Amino acid sequence: MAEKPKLNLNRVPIPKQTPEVRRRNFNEVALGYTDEQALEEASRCIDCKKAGCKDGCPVNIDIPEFIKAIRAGDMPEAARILKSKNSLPGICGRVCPQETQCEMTCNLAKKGGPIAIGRLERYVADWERDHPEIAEQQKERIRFNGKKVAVVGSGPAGLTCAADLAKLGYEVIIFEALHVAGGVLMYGIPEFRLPKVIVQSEVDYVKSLGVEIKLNHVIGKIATVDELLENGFDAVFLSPGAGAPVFLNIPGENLSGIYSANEFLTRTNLMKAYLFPEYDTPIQVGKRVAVFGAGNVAMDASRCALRLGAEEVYIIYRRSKVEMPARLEERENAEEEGVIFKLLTNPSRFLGDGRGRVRAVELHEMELGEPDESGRPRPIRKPGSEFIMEIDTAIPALGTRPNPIIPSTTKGLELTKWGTILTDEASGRTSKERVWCGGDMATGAATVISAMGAARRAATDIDKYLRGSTEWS
Amino acid sequence: MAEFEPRIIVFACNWCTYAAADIAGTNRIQYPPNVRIIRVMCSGMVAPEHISLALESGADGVLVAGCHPGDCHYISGNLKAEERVQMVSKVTNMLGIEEERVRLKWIATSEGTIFAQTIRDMVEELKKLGPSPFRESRQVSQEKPALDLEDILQETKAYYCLECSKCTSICPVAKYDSSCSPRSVIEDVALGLERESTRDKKLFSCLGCYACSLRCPTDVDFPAFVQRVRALAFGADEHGCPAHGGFLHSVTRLMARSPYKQKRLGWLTKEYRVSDNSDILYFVGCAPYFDPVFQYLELRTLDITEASLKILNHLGVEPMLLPDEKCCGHDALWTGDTETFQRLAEHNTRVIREAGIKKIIFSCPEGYRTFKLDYPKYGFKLDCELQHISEFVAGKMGEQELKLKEFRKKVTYQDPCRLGRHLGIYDSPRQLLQAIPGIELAEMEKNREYALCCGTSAFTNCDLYSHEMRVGRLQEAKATGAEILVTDCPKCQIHFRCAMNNKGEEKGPDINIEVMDLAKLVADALE
Amino acid sequence: MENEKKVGVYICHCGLNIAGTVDVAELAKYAATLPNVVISRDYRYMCSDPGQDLIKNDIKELGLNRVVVASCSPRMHELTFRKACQSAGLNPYLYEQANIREHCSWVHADKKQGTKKAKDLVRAAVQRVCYHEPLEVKEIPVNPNTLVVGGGIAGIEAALKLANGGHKVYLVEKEPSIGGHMIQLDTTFPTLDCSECIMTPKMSEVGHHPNIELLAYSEVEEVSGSVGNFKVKVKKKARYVDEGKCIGCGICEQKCPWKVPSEFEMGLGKRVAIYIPFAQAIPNVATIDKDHCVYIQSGGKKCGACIKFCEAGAIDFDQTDQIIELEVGAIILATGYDLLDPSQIPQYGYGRYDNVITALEFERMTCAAGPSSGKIQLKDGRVPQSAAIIHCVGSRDKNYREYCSKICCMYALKHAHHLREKINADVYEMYIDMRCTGDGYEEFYERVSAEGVVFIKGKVAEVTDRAITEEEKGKLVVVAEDTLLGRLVRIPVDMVILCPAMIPRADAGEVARMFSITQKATGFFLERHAKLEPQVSAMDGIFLAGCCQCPKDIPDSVSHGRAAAAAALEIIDRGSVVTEAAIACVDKTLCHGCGICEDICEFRAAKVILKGGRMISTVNEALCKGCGVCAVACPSGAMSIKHFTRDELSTMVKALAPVENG
Amino acid sequence: MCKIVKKEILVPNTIYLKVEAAEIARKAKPGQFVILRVDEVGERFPLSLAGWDEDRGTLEILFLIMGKSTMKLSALDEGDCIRDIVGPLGRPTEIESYGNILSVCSTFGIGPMVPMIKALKEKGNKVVTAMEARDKASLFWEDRLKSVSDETYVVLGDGSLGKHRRVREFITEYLESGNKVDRVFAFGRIFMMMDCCRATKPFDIKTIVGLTPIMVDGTGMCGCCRVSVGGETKFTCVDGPEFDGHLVDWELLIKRKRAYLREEAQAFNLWQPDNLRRIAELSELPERISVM
Repeated sequence: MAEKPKLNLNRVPIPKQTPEVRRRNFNEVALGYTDEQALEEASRCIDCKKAGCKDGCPVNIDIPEFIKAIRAGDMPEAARILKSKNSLPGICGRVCPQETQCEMTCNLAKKGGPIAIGRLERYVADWERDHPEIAEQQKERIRFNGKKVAVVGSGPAGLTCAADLAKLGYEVIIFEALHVAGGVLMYGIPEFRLPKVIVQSEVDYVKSLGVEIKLNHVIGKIATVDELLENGFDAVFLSPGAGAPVFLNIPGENLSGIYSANEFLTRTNLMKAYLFPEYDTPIQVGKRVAVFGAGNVAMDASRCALRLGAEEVYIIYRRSKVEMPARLEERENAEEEGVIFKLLTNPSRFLGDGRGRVRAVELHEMELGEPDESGRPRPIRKPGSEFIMEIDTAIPALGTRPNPIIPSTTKGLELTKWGTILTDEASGRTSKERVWCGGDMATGAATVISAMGAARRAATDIDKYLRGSTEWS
Repeated sequence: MAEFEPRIIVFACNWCTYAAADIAGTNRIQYPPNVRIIRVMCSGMVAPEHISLALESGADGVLVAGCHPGDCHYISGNLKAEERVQMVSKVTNMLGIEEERVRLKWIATSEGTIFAQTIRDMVEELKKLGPSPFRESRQVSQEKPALDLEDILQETKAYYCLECSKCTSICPVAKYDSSCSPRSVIEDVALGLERESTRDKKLFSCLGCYACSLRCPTDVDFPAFVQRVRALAFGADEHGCPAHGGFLHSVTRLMARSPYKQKRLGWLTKEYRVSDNSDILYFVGCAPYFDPVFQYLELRTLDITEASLKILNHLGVEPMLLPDEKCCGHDALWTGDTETFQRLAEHNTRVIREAGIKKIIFSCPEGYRTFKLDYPKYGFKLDCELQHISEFVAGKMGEQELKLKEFRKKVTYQDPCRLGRHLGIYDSPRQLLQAIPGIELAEMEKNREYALCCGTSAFTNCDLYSHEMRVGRLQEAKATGAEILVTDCPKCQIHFRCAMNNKGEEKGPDINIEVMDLAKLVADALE
Repeated sequence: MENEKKVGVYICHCGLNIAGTVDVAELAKYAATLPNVVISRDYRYMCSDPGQDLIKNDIKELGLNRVVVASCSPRMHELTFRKACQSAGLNPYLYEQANIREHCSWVHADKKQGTKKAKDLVRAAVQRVCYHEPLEVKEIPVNPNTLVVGGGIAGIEAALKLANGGHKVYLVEKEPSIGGHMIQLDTTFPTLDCSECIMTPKMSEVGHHPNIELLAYSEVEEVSGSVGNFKVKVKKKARYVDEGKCIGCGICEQKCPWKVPSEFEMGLGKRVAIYIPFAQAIPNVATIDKDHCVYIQSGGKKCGACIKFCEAGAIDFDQTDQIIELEVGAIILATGYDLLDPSQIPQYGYGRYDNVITALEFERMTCAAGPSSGKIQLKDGRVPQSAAIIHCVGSRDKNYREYCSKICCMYALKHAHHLREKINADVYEMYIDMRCTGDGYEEFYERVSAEGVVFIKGKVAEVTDRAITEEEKGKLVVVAEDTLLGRLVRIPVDMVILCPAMIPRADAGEVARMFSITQKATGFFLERHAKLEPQVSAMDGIFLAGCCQCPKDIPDSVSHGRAAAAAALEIIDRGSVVTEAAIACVDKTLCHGCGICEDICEFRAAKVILKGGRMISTVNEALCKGCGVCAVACPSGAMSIKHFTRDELSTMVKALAPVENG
Repeated sequence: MCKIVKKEILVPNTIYLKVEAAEIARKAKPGQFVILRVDEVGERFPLSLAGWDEDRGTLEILFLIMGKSTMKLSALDEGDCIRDIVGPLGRPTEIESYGNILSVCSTFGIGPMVPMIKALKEKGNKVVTAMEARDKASLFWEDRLKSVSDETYVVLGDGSLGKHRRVREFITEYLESGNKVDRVFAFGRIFMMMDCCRATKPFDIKTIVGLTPIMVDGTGMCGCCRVSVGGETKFTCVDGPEFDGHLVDWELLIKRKRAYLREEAQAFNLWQPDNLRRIAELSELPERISVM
């Protein structure tokens, strides 16, 4: 037995493109561990008895085991362990907020240097992608059980649920409204944060489990949920995402040059507007861009704007830095790349140039008051603090509302007051029999991994229900 | 009947002449009340168009007065004023306007008596001359043109615009000025934003080059649309940004209203054979008027005129020149001044008809276009054959041999919009070029119907973008490796020369190339 | 509506001055009918306080945003009414004045005609005022330091006045010492005071003045910026002597073996390679002439005597030229003059005949401290028996300089006096006209005449040594026409003193370019106004002092120097310069960057620069005077003059040119 | 991938396509549209459905060649495939029993009008159709409209047919001469719809117009297609495409539609040189230089 390693609290840093370089390209920011770096980082794991990391993972990956496999140099094994619980490791390794999940519960975290589990996950996933023959060997033979499940939406929740069910022998068909699978992973998260080839290779993995993906199918339009249930599907899992943009509802918001974050990111990521005119979809980014809001989407939008040639990009947020909802790493990345944060500031109207384009925004300063129902201090407008800022592009990134297409076309589906589908958190069941729901449509806008966790729980429940082990009470 | 009282406009420099007039007042030196003084800081501030505008507006005399040489508060503004008044006088003299009507005088502060005497003298002289004819023919019509926006939309088929922006994709202006788009102009008019539409400076950016009509799927006649909307704008006193202060437009208006006999053939020497009995007219056009204005470019457009005559003579044609032909009205029409256009068209058609002309030869494509397309449209019909000089010569080449010297040069050819896209003449100029032994014609990337406009039209909205366009076109010409850029439009030549005159290009691309008129090239090659 | 124009019109009676010839009531009634006019009043005296209050109240109560007063000449009261507008919160440039007194009521007697004309003038003013835009006058803070270029008497005076006034002055002198031409003179006319005696205290004051930083042996290399904020680069040439250490003891001069002709002594004496130009030099430090220093020329292999003997250890052969950057608010140019080289005029024999000398050489000769210790002598050491003084050598001569050099008549008289007084020589003054116009000058002429000097009015044709008579042998013969007698005269003399023309410095053109000022046809620097502003150059903040503007005698140079200092003080003490509000501005979308404006602007205010990848004209607001010459020349209409735009002038023309209904 | 089974050049610049898309054909209703993507690099753009055949599983669309995407689409031939078609999208037309209907259409608006008139007729409405065309050469489907409408009027812009040159003149006269109309449907170019609304406004007849703003996803996700109707912001893709024309902010619509002028021109220019000849054939660019 090897000597017990000394406690090493220095995480191996992940190589990154420098801010000066990356702010003008769409290539991935973080470059990933080399073999040596991965081994070094994996060797820091003290292999503790009570592995907290495992509890921190919403999909319960056996983290100590896959790290051990890395240390042993057994990459196929590491990949197998990961894939057994997580069908999308390449994605999760990149976009999960590990600092609030597995890495937070890592025992070394108490000392300040948790194992970089996310980076190792990414490393293993990338290795596997480079070695397709291994995946082929590991492919489990699936025996169909004759039951059919429809999954609506091919985002992280849909893919996870489909993969889990497929592994259990169900015939799964995913219906995707857009022309590619992946949902928010394709249209929302930018290439430089999550390369699209990785999404597609993980989608391909899901397909390789026998899942069929029907693109260009808007459920509610081409077929309703009820029609699906009537036409041979035993269960329907709804994971259409939360797709309707929220605007500021201030005068002038319909001027050209004002994009919802959804539109801005869709044009950029899904439609590859950054490759215009090679790709047909255009986007207009001016010299001065204002992004409203301070979540991950706002960070993505502001960083995309920089990469699309903006000279000055502002994040305009009505609260202070502490309340910003974005992941710390994304905030830092944005700051490094030159995004300017204008905090405690809120817009009151947009001004046009007389030809229908936005020319400026009127802002006013805010101060923080007593906490509101979200627990965060309520921003209050400072009287007389208005000022005009010249901009040529504005991007409200204030989150999303649920898209009404499915609720409005499905009978007997109960909704919450926010318009999301009322869902049992543990099982994913909705108020309508044989219909489950997960992801943003159930919870409102949240993270990729939480959607995957919900999908996994729903898959388990669907399996239980369809095998008849539980009743729809 | 009351005695005629002339009206005199005095542009008086603040430091000398205005003060002299004040002194005249302080000393109660009486002079006739015919004078109206406009205070300027320096006589060098008085632009040619202010002088011509005063004449146009009915002033019987204009006096520009400033400090004596050496006394200028601004060192040399008065000397600049002198040059400008001389330039204006050259033009007004050509128009036939008596030289007494435009004056320059140095009057110092102390010279109150001289000021008063100058006014007295001027009043006397002007009384002898009688009232300025422009008093009567002054343009006073404020009535709206008959066409309204709706009619324009329908007439020019702009109503059928599909908003497809193919026009914008080919519009040379839009290429350089991204805020410009024919489609947007139409949309604004269609939305009923009449005020905004007619005030939009972009309306005056259109070159009327007809590139858009190459692509428009619904056959919208955008240039005509622009022409009509500009007429509305003109009625609302909107003129875009006329280049050269609008002096050229002002001269056109004076010419249109002038009853004077012009003295426009001063350049004509015995070298050229013309005949009063010929039934072929050579239309001289504006060249005599251009030359004083564009002296600063060291440009002589009369070279084109003379070259054309030389060619015609060589072919045995002794054309008639009309000493009192007037501007064809092209610029007036394209800047919305329909009234002036109609006056000119009426005059020209009348004198040409009276002279019994059977055929008119043009060397200026604008004149040709205007006679051929616009005159009939506005009801001025001529029973003549119209030809561009290149057409005429190319036509003759079959029967008659042109004796041309060898000229070993690589040249490229700029299709003027008016000759090319407007009239479809692409071949005859090229035929002519190639008839010169030794000439190698290298075509620019965009040629014939796809040729790029020289960048400015009707001397309006000559802006940054039109300059860039010119630079772009000159670069294209340079890229062919040609030594000479040949064109047959005097205006193309003016605009190209102007672009090359730019100091700004020192750090920019090399755009210097010899620009030459086709007629001049051919005339020089004649044996 | 923000853009709605609300014009108030005020007709002044000016007692009966206007009301006598113009029907003011009718005029006011007429004005009320004009478009945009919301109020029209007439009043006895608009310029009185109650008159002005009418305007102020209406601005406040009726919300007027444009004001027209029809009264006297704007040259009289434009400022009054602008201030009235301003005090009521209206931008003063939204005001227009119609001159119905000087240009109407006072020059026309017929009331009907006068009223008619007044109506036209008011109508035009109302139409024009609607085009006025609010303009801002900008104040630029002024750097309180001044640069004086040239350490002659004019520069010294200017520097001292400014320094005594408590302001920092940089005095740049190209020679090793200040003093200029004046320190070379022996005595000054007409008082015959010793030049050195009156000059040296001033020089020494400069040397010790706490507010003066003397940069001798230095030259201005580059000037940028504009009034209030110039940046100047001065090259301090290497003296190879540490100014801080050198005590001016002169031992090095005694030890240095390498002799060259002394510039200060006009070549009549010698100096060595390390030298103090003259005894009273300020700064009193040695300078090594590197062209003649053998140590330097041999690369340090030979000589080095000075190093050995300098007790202060001040010799420093490692010195290099230094560039010093100064920031000043005003500049005074006192670069002085040169004398025409008389060898250009071959018939006078200068350079060919030993005893043809220039007046300045003669000054050194008569000076007790000079090379001959004040002895007037010929080249061979003899004392001359006779001398001819030739006036106007190159002055008042179409072939050389057309102008009069102003001081020659007087110093020629001075020289004649010394010749008579010291050696009792026969003196012939060969003059064209005697010009003795200063205080005590004519009296001096009388005095010298009485001393037996012979005055011959005639331009000298030739100075020759070819004798035609015995008497002329061994002498210089001055050939001239005595125009009073109308006959040719030949005067044999021992010595000929030439009074050469004062000419601009050889580098005047270069200096003019560097400081962006202009030269006159004569080559001297051009003043803004020959009568009223002779000390001001065309460039704001740059002033002229002394003979760089035109030939002057000492009192004129001193006055001129002080005048320049006063002009500089005006700017410094105000603390800021106000830019012209009605200046040129560029429409960026129209400008091609053709540079016609740059070429035509006399004030170098317009400049084409590379901005955002293209050439575009810009206007330096501190330099532009608003003359409008550029706006007219601009082919695209990009350039315009605020307050006098094309639209404003056209409006006036259109309002005034037509004769309405006969 | 959807195969083109039929292609027709109706008039210059206007193309008719029949494509295989069985699932969409089964669900399509009048007033709905599909979003297409011609190829892998193509943009998503909406086109109205001009018809569908549930049995054969085909859709009919007709479109104008406007920019690069439609030009690419027009370059496909029978047997070629369109990369993506998604639909049916948008709210279907509210087909009810209104009484007398005036349907007004021009160019690409003629397509969706045909199934709509059929449906309206089935509900017992009387449908009078006015179609507008620039000239005879750009007139198509007159017969189809005639076959489904009770009455059909053709208004030609060159005045070659009757006294009216604009559909607005026709409507005004039609209404002034006492014809009762309960509802107007107008589909086609914006200018025509605006004109139509101007004509019906004085008579206060509800006028439904079909808007065609720029869209991306077509499912309410991006908000690109927002329009202002009666002062409220609406998403055309999910709230429309049909709105009350009297309430539409036309200026905003037009200005938003020209947001990408520069890019459209650029894309067109880059794509166009290689295909110039082909396009010229398709749109049969007439030899028309300088006739005004």
